Amino acid sequence: MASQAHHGTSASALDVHPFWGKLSWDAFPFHEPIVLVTFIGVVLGGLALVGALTYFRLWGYLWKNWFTSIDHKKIGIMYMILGLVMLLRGFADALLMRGHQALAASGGEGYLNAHHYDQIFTAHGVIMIFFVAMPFVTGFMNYVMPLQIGARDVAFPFLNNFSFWLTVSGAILIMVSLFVGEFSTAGWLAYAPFSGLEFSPSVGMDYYLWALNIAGIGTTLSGINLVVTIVKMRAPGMDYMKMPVFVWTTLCTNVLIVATFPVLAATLALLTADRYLGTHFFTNDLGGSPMMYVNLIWIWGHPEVYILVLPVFGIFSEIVPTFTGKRLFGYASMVYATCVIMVLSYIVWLHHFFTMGAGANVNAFFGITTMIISIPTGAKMFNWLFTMYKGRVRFDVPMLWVMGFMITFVIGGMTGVLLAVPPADYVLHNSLFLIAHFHNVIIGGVVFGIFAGIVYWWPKAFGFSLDPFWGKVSFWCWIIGFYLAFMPLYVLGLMGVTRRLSQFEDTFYSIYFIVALVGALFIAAGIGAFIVQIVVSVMRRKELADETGDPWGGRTLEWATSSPPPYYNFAFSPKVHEIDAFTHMKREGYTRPTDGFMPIHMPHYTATGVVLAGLLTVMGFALIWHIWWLAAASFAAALIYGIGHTFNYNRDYYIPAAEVREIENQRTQQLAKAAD
Amino acid sequence: MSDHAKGGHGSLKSYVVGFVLSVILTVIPFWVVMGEPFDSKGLAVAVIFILGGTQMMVHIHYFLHVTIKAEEGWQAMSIGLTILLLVIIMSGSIWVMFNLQENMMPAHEQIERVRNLP
Amino acid sequence: MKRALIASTLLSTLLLSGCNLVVMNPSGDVAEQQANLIVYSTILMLIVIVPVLALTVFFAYRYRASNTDAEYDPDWHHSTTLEIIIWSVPLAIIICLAGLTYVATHRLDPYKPLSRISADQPIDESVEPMVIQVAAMDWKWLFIYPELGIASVNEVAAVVDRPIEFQLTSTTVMNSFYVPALAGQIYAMSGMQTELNAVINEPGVFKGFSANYSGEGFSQMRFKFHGLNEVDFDTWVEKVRGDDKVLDTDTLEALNQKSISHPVTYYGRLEDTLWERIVNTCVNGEDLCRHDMMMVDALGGGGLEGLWNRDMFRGICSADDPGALMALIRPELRINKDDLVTAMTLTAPVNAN
Amino acid sequence: MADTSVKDPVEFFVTEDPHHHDGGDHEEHHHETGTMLGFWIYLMSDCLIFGILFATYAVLGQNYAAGPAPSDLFELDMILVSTFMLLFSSITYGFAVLRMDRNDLKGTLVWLMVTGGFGLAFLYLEYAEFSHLIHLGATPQASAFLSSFFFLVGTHGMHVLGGSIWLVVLLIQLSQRGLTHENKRRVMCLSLFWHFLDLIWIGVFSLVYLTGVLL
Repeated sequence: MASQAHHGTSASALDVHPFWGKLSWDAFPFHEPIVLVTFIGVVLGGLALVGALTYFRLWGYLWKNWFTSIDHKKIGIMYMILGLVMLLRGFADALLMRGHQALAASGGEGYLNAHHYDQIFTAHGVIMIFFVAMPFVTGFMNYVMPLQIGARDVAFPFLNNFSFWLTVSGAILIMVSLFVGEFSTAGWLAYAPFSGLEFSPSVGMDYYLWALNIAGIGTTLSGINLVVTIVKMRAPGMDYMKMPVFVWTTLCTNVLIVATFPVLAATLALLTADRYLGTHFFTNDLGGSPMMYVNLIWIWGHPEVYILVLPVFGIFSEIVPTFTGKRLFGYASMVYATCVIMVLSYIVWLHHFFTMGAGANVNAFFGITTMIISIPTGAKMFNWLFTMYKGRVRFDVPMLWVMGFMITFVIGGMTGVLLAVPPADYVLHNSLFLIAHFHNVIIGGVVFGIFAGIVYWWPKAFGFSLDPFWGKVSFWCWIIGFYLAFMPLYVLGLMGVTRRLSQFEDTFYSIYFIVALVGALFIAAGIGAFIVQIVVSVMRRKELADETGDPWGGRTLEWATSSPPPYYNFAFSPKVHEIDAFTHMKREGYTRPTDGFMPIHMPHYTATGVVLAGLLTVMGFALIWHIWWLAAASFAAALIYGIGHTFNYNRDYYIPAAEVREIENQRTQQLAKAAD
Repeated sequence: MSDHAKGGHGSLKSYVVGFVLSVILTVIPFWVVMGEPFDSKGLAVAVIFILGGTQMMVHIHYFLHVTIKAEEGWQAMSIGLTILLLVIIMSGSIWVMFNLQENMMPAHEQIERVRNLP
Repeated sequence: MKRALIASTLLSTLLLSGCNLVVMNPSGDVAEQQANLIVYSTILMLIVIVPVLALTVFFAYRYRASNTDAEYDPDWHHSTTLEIIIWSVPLAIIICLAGLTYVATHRLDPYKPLSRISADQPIDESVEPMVIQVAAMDWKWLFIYPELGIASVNEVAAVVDRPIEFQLTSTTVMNSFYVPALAGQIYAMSGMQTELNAVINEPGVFKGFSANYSGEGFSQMRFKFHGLNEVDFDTWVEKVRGDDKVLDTDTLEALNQKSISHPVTYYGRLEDTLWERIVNTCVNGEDLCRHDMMMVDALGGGGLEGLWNRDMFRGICSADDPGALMALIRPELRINKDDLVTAMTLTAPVNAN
Repeated sequence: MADTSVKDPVEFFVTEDPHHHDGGDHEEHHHETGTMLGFWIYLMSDCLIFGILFATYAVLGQNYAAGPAPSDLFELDMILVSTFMLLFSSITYGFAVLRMDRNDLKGTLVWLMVTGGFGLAFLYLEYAEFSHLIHLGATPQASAFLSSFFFLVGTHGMHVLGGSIWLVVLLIQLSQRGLTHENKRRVMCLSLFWHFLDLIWIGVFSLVYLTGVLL
C-alpha cells in the first residue's frame, strides 16, 4: 500500500486500461506483509465460512429466510450483525493505532508508516460512525419500534430490505479497499482540498466516496420508511403523547436522517464531481472554495451526532423505568427536549471549525447555540435521575450500562461545552482532548446504549436471555477500559498533543499512550467477553429461556407478544389507552384472546433488494477503478431490474387464520407451562 | 379518505387559476431583467425574489395541494420544517462563507469597494 | 495567584503533574487568557455536574431493589417544581457561560490587535507589532520577516513582550498553525490569508506544529518558536542574515516540493513581493494572481475571452495601473472611471474626514 | 394472568375484522396513503439536496475565475421558453389527474403524453443550452461559477429526465392494467414529483438566470 502511494499512484492514475480500468496486479497487497497476512487470514476464514455454510446446506436457508426477508425483525437483526462484524474491523484499527502510538511515543518508530497509519485512522472513523454506530441504531429502530407501536411491519417492507443491503454494499466496498488498492488517507470527513484529485490521486478517496454515497442512499430511504411507519401505523389509541420515548426518539432521529443525509449526499456528490469531472467546487484554484466543503460537511456532520445519540437516549428511557419499576419521570419534558435537540442541532455546525478564521460574531453565535443544546440534554439526564428516585432499582446488566452511561456521559458533555467556548477551542481544537471528548460521548453514550439495548432486547429477539455473568464482565472491562483509554488523552490534549500524529518528538508522553493502550486492551477484553456472553448464552439457552415474553417486567407493547415474536408480531392489533401500554394491560388484568383469529395481510419476501444492492456494489467498484463499461452496464442493469420490479404485482398474501391459530395455541401452551 | 381523493387533487378551476397566476408571476421577473424598467439593481433583485417566492407559494397551493389538514398535518409540518432548514442552511452558509471570505480574501477591501460602486 | 491556585487544585484532583501541561500553563498572554477561560468554564459547569454525579450514585444506592426501607412510589412521575429546577438551573449556568463566551470571543479574536501585553502590563501604543508571515507547505513552515527582509524554514523567533502579528497562508492543503505556549491555533489555507495576534511573555524555546492533518509528512511538520529578548533576537537575526541564501522564486519553487523533516534553513535576503505572490498563488508569475482574478470577477468577469486568455488581466489590476484594466473591461459597464480607479487602488484611500 | 375484578373491562385488542373498522387498521388504502406520505417526505429530502446546490451556487456563483459571467452566457428568451415548457407541462399534468379522477383512462393517457412532450421539449432546450456553452468553452471545468451552474441546473435536468422515464413506464403500466388503485397512486406520486420540479425551476430561473444576468 504505502510504496504504491509513494511511487505508483500518479502513474497508475494516468494509464486506464479500457477493460480493467486502473485495476492491475499492483493493487493487491503482495508487498505489504501486514496486509498480506491479514488478507490471507481473511481469505482462509472466508473460505472456511463458505465451506461450512455449504457443508451444512445453509445457503438456501440464509437466502430464503434472511437475505430476501422483508420482516423488520430479521432486517433489524441483520443490521446488528453487520454492526458487530464491522465493530471488530473498526476496533482492530483502533488497537493498531493505539499500539503504534504507544511505541512511537516511547522513542521508537512504531510499526506503521505514515501512509498506512493515515489509512487506518480514516478507516477507523468511517467504519465506526457509518458502519458500526449507524447499523446498530438502525437495527434497534427497525427491530423495536414497530413492536412498540403495535404494528405488523414497517410501512415499506421491501424498501427496508433494500436499505439494509445498500448499507451492506457500502461496508463491502470499504472492506474490499483493505485488499484491493488502498483506502482514503483524508480523515473520516475528507476535508477538501486534501481529498481532491490534486492531493489524493489514489483510489482510496474514491472508495470512501462511493461507499458513503451508496450507504447514504440506504440510510435516507430507511429514514423515510421509519417516519412513515410511526406516523401511519401506530396501534389504535396510541396518540403521539402516548408513544414510548424510544418511538419518539426514533421519530426525531429519522426526521433528522431524512433532513441531513441529503446534505451529505449532495456534498459528496460535489466532491465526486471535482474528482471525476474536474469541476472546481472545493479546489484551491479557479474560484473553488475548500472552506465551503468544510461548511457543508458539518451541516450534515453535526446533526449526525444526534442521529446516533437520540435513539440511544430512547433506549435508556426504556431501560430506566423498567429496572426501577416506575414510570419515566417527566415524559413530556423528555419529548420536548428531544424535539428541541433535533431542531437546535442544525444551528451549531460552525463549532467544528471555529479556528478556520470566522469573525468573533459568527464564532460567538455558534458557540452559544451549542451551549444551549446542553440544556435539553441536561434535562434528559435529570429525568433519568428522578426516575430512579422512589424506585426499586434492579442492577441487571442493562441497568449497569445505564449507570455507566450516566456517570460517563456527563463528563463528556462537560468537556463538550468547554469545546464550544471559541477561545478555549482555539487551544483544544484538533487536540487529543477533542478526541477524548467525542469518544467520551460516543462510547459513554452510544456504545454503552447499544450494549444496554442488546442485553435488554436480546430475550425478545431470540427467546432466551444473555448470560449475566459474562455481561457483567463485559461491562466492567468496557468501563475500566474506557477510562484508562481516554482519560490520558484528555491530559495529552492539555499537553498540546494533537490528533492523527504517527510520530512524536518527546518521550514524556509515552506513559500516557501506554496507559491508553492498556485501556484499549481492556476494551478488547470487553468485546471478547461480549462475544463469549453470546456463545455461552446460546449454549445455555434452555435454562436462560424466556417463556413469558416478558422477562424484565417490561412496560411497552413489545413485551406483550411472545419471545421471539411471531412474524406477524401481533395476532390482534393492540389497543392503547395509556403511556406504558403493557404496564396498563398487566395492571388491568388483560386476557390474551385465544380464538377468533383472522387472516393477516403480509408482504412476500423478495430478492430485489439484494440484487439491486449487489449491482450497485459492482457499479461502485467499477467507478472506483474507472472501469467505465462495467459501471455503465451495472447501472443500466440495476435501472432495468428496478423498473421491472414495479411491474411485479404479486407482492402480498394473507396468512390463513388456521396458521395464526396454530402459532397462537403454541404460545398459550408455552404460557401455561411458564405459569406452572 | 374520500376528501383526500377529491379535494386533494384539485379542480379544473384551481389548476387554471394556478396556471394564470404562475404565468403572470413568471413574465414580470423576466420583464424586470430583459426590459430593464428599474435603475436600481437592488430593487430589481427584490422584485425577482419576492415574485419567485410568491410563485412557489402558488405552486404549493394550486399544484401540490398542500393543506394544513392533509396527512394529519404531516404534509404541512414537513414542508414547514424543510423551509426552516433551507433557510438555516442557505442563510447560514452564506453568512459563514462571506464572513470567512471577508476575513481572509486578499485585496478584499478593494474588491468590496469596487462591488459597492453605484 | 488565585487562578493558579484554582487551576492547581483542579489539576491535582485529576492526578496530574502540572509541569507538562503547556495548554494550562503557557508562556504567552493570549494562551494564558484562553487557559483561564477553560478553568472558569469548567468551574461554572461543575456547579451542575457535581450534584448530578453525586445524585446518580446516591439514588442508585438509596433506591436499590434490596433496600426495602426506601420509599417506593411507582406512579410518581411528575413534579412541576422539579421540572422548573431541572430546566432553569442549567439555563442560568448557560446564560452566564454565554455571556462569558461572547465577551471572551470578542476579546480574544485572533484578528484583533492585542489590548494588553500581559495581565499587569498594558500595551504600548507606539510599538508596532512585529509582522511575521507564515506559509504552510508540504510539510514544513516558511516564516518571512518583511520588515527585516529575512526568512527561515521551521524556525521562528520573536521578541519577548512585543506584540506579534502573524499573517498566515498555505501553498497546499489546509494546515493549522499552533504554538500551544503562545496562543491558540488558526488555519492556514491556500489563496487566503488568516491572522493571529499574539505575544510571548517569557523567553524560551517552544514547540510549534501543524494541528490540522495534512498528509504523509504531517507528524514531522514541526518548528521551534524562540522567545528572545531584544539582544538575543538581534543576534538571531544576524545569524539568519549571515546565511547568504536568497529566498527568490526559484528557491521557493524548490521549497514547495514535498519534503518530510525539512532542516532548519535561513534566508538572509528576500525577493520583492514574494509574500503577495504566495498568498495569491502566483509564485512563478505564470498564473493569474488570486486578487487580480477576484478583481476581474468583481467587475463582472472576464467575458468569454477570459476563458482563452486569463493571463491578459495578470498584474494590471494591482496598484500599479488600474486604468489599464479599464481598457479591457467591457464598455457597457456603467461605472465612473475615476471611482473605479480609486476603489481598485490597493492602498486604502485616505480618510476624508 | 391475575384475575382481578375489573370494574370497566378495557378492550386491549382489535378483535373485530379490520376491513369493517376504521380506527387503526393496516389494510390497503391506509397503506397507500403511507406511500403518498413517504413520497412526500422523499421530495422534502430532495428539496434539501437542491438547497445545498442553491447554497453552493449562492456562495460560488460569482467566482468567474476571470472567465465569463452569466450576462455573457445566458440567453433569457430561451430560458423563458423553457420555463413555459415546464409550466405548460404542469397544467397538462393537472388535466391528466382531473381525467383520472373521472376514471377516463384515454384522457389520462393523452394528457400524460402531452406532459411528456413538454418535458422532452424542456430537456431538449436544456441540452441545446449546455452544448452551446460547452462549445463556447464555458465548461463545468472552467470556473467555480460554471461548476455550480452546471451542477444545479444539470441536477434539475436529471430529475426531469428521471421523471420522463418514469412517465413512460407509467404509460405502459396504465395501458396494461388501466386505472387500478395502484396505478392511480403512481399517477399521484409522479404528479407530486412533476410539480415539485417546476417549483425548483422557479428558484433556478430566479437565482441563476435572472439575478445572474442582472448582477
